[in-house]
Amino acid sequence: MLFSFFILHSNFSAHGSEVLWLTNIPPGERQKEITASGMHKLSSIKAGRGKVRIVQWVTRGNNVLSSAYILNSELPEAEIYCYTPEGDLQECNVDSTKHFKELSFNNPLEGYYNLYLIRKEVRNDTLFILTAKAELLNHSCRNGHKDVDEKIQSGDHHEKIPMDIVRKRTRLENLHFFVASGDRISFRVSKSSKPLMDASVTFVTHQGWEKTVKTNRKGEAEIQVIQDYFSPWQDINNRNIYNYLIIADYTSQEKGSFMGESYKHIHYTTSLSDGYYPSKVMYSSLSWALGLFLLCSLIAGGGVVYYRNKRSRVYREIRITNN
Amino acid sequence: MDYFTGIDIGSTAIKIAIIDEDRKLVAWKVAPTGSKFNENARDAYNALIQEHNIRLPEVQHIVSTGYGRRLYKSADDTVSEITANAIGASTVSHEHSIRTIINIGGQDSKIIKINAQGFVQNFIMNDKCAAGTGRFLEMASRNLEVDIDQMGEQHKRSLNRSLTVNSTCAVFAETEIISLLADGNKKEDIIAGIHTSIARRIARLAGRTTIQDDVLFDGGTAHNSGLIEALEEEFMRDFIVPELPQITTAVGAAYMAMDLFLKKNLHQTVS
Amino acid sequence: MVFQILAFLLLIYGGYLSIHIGTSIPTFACPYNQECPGTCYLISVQHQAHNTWASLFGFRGKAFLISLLSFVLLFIVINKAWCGYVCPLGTIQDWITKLRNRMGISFSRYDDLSFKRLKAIKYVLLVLLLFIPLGMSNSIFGLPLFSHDLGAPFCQICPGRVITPLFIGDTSQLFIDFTNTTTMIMSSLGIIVLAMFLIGSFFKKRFFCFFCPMSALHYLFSRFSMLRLIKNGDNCTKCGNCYRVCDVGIKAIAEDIEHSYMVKDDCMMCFKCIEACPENDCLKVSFLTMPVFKSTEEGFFSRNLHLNSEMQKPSKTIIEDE
Amino acid sequence: MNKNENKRYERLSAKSKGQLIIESENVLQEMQQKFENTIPGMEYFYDVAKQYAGGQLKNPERKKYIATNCIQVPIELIYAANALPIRICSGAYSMSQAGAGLLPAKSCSLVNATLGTIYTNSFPLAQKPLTIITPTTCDQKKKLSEIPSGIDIPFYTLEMPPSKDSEEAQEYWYRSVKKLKGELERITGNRITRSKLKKAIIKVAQAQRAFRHFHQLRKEEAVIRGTDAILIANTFFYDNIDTWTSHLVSLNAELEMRKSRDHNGSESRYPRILLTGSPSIFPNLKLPIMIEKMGGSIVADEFCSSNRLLYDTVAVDEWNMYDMVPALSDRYLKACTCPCFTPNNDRERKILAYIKDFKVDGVVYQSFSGCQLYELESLRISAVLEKENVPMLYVETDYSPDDKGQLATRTEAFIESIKNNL
Repeated sequence: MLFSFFILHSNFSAHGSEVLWLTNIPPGERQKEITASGMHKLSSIKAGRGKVRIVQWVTRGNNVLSSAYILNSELPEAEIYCYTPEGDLQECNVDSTKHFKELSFNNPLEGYYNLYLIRKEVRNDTLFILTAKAELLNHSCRNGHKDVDEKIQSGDHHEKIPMDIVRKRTRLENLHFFVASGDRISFRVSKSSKPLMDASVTFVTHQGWEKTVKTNRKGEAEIQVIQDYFSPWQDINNRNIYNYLIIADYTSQEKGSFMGESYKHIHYTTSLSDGYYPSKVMYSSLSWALGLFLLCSLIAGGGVVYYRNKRSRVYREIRITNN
Repeated sequence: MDYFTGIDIGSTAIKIAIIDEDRKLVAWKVAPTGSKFNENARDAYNALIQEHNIRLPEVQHIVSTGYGRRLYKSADDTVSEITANAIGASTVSHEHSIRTIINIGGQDSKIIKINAQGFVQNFIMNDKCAAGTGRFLEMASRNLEVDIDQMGEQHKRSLNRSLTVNSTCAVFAETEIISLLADGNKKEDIIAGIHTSIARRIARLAGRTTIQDDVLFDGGTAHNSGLIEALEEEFMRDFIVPELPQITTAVGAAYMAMDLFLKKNLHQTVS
Repeated sequence: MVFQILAFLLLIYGGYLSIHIGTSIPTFACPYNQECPGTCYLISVQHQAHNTWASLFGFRGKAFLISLLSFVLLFIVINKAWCGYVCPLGTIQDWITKLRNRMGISFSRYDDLSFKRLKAIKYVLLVLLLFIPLGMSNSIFGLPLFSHDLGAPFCQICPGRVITPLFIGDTSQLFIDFTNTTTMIMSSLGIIVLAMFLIGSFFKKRFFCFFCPMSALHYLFSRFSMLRLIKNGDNCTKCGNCYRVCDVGIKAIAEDIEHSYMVKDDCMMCFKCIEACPENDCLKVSFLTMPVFKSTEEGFFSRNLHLNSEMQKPSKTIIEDE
Repeated sequence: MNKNENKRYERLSAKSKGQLIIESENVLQEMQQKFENTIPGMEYFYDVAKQYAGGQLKNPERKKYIATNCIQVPIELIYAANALPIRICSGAYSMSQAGAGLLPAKSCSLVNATLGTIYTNSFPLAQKPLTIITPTTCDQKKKLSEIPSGIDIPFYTLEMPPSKDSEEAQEYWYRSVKKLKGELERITGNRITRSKLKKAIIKVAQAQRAFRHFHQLRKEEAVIRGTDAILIANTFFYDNIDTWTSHLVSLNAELEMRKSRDHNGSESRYPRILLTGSPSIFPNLKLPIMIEKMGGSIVADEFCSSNRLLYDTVAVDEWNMYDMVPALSDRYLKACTCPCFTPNNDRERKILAYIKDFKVDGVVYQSFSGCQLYELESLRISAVLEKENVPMLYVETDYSPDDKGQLATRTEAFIESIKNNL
């Protein structure tokens, strides 16, 4: 189910800018060492004595299927921030011995860990700020389900992040939340902690279908997750987690200089990627359930009635045999 | 001297016993019951006290018992013959502790179980049937033309060759005796058979209860050594037979008379 | 009755009042119902059983023991009266019974042999619901690890999972899960059990309770409980009234005259038997040896036949006659 | 029947009826006069008993009636079918003599008397019953219907199981009762509906409640003589059930007052006797009267004609036919201590419980000659009582007055022995 194959990678999205994003899916060579941890099956590596570290990889490209993992050597000077659910900054390790760039951190707390990787670069008088974000929900039912609402909050506190994108939590969301095909999900884009209007938000599905919307005054954009992949009907398997990719773009007419190079515009690109499940309607059927229920009820009820009417024995017969 | 009288009016005989203050038997008498219980009892009683020079007022308390106890008008108290028999039995012998009494009287037979204090615990009586009673013996002695007192002697002569006589019905037994005689059987063997028949009947009556030693055998029939032998054989135990088996119940009644009198006097002096 | 409704309301709608009772409730307080104020111990124990042996005997074991202890503490107070008075599934079954009674359709009873055989099912379920989650983390008897789709296996077939959310208008549990074969089978089983539950409890009083693994789990601790159903066999005439009204059909209540502790594994402690007992002091409930409710002759006539004591007072005319 | 036979029959019938009246009046007189301190509330019951003997029971509504040959017939069903149940088990010596001619010599007096009643047409009501329901309790009763005697009243045999504990037996009995329901509907022409049956059950329950109260009242002190208590239960079938109940209720009230006033029907220092065994049915109160004459106080009885008649209750869970019929069937089976059931440990337990509750000093076990079931059970009971150290007097008797002398000796000796051991 994993696909670490490299296709001709277009480093630039439809609108022409480069996109970096964080993924949960390990490159082929790492697959064996990676285990899925917690309810949300985050990729993790063992860190001794039953502890694990969550791992993310960086990919480049605006298409889920065709993006390429970034080599450790390709991206030497990125800023990396890891925020705990409580909003504190914590260490995030970049393992330089690995072939691909690999970010890992501890997740002792319950709730969303936010991981950012930021790369800034001036090209053609434009400052490109590429931000790759991952919202990683850590939950195990053994730790209980208290204070759910606080735990699922996404802290909007990251001043260090030039342009942030956050998936808005829905009212019914809890620690078991998954995005599913068919869901309408909203994103809020903020720049320097302020809602950003008119940013374009592109939603890319696993299969590569994409749609771009603009944020409104509150910096929000809503997208419906479509399902564009169906498993063959005969293999009853609907538990495919696919990754979607969200890319927010914004160009502002700010001037300045970065690392000695002056620029006239700043182009912000922030990506956010997460898994999504097939929609519940694809695999849980109320009508089948009702049908089965009615059928069973009829059989059972009818059976009892039939038995009562036809019953001739009043009590259990005592069987006698020849031997 | 104070005297206390017990009168046992049975179906065949009236038994009278008089004791003095020291609980010593001073006089006793057995007289036939006849048809007029009351008069016969009174006459016998009067004759007895005259015989022993006891004046009527000296007799403080009279207790009547037995089948005709309620018909004896001059009794101060009445008590059932079972209770009286039990009390009488426990006074008869000091070296034995009587726990069971077998009483075969004129028209009924009883098995009485008593406790260590001499009180009745349980008793069994025959039903309305003369088989297994003294009446049956009487009838047999008439048919065999043997004096009833001689039946014990006759029994001994039989030397264990006793014949089988019906034990369920006295009337059938009578015809049986006649046919046994006609067949040329010896009288003593028939008598032994009759004794066994009675004993078996009593044993069957006792079947419901467990017999505890020591066993006392009394009643008029206890004079009959043959019957005693047959019973001992049937019960497979030795019986104690008092010297005067016929008057045990009357003696018991006399003892009760004394107790009742003392109790009443005690009440009076207290109040 | 009133208590039962209150308990039902609490356990179904308690969440609206932000009540939280705990995760070791000895009755079917179903967390699949979003507004449930607490959690049925069965789901906790199934989750806790989903652990490796190492962690069960280590740090996780403590959590397991704590929740077991709180379960036992809650349970010990009112014993199986949880079933008779608190359990929402029991209450639903009682309502269905009432409906059937209204409709004039007769109820069924098991014969002795079926009763003896069927009552074992709940123990089988109890063992399975511990065994399967254990088998998800540990290889038992060399079997491969069980699929995680068997998590909380009893909940998947428990009718409470489907029914209790319906009371807050949530039909989301009424589904067949076609995710994969395991989920499909389990969810279909759940629906079949639900149908059996409704149909069964229509024809048989407290149908489901007879198979309930919670009931089996209860019975393990029942002897130590404070609330006890006591029978004085000397006063019993074996009239069978108690058996007649017993919803689960425990014959021992009528026929056992030797033992005094009468809470059997199927007993719901609904105390209908006490109401139906016409002998003074034959059956009673005691809480820490204090009698709470006793069978009385007078009570029998007033409760069961609704004869009020007025009828037993001499009417004036008769007294004047004499 | 030819003419002579007919004449003979009429003579027998008239003679038996006449004797029954005399016999009953004698017994009632004995009860009312020989004992002082009668209770005013008893008058009604004496009257009803008198009416019964005279064959003049009240039936103002002119209801059809059904004769029951044993208390094991579910009377609630009969009431629900708009008919009256009247128990015809008889305690009359005259009737037993009339019946004895038709039955083998060793038959029990009760059966003789019952057959005599039917044969001489001496029913307590003027008309004949629709049918005679005979449960298969004891062998003699169940064969009554097959005695060739020219009786033209149909018998209905209510099948009872020979045991009561097994599931099969209970099912069998439920079926019997269900069948009886259909049969009653057919015989009376009235449907037994849910509400009618409910009413009947409640009606009987009211009587039971009063009767149980009466029973409880006797526990502490002997507030009423045992003979009176037996008579009260005996009259249950002989009047409108509501009237009977209300009279018992007022008697209870009276007894309650007497209890507080410490007026005892028979004084409590007398040995307290429990009567059990073959039932004493009015006018055969020979043994109970004898016991009380001899100074015993009958504090309780375990007779089917008396205590057991109304003691066991009906508990209905759902007031529908499907539950009511089995529930009332249970009343007649499960707690029943009739010796026709094997095993019958419940009888021992009941007797022991009564001994405890009523502080009984001694048990008198009455057994009619020929009543094998009670004779056989006496062995067990006496063994149990011996173990418990309770004295028991086993009395084998019948309806004839000729063993009164013997009875007197036995009961007196028994009571004396209890007194001595007290």
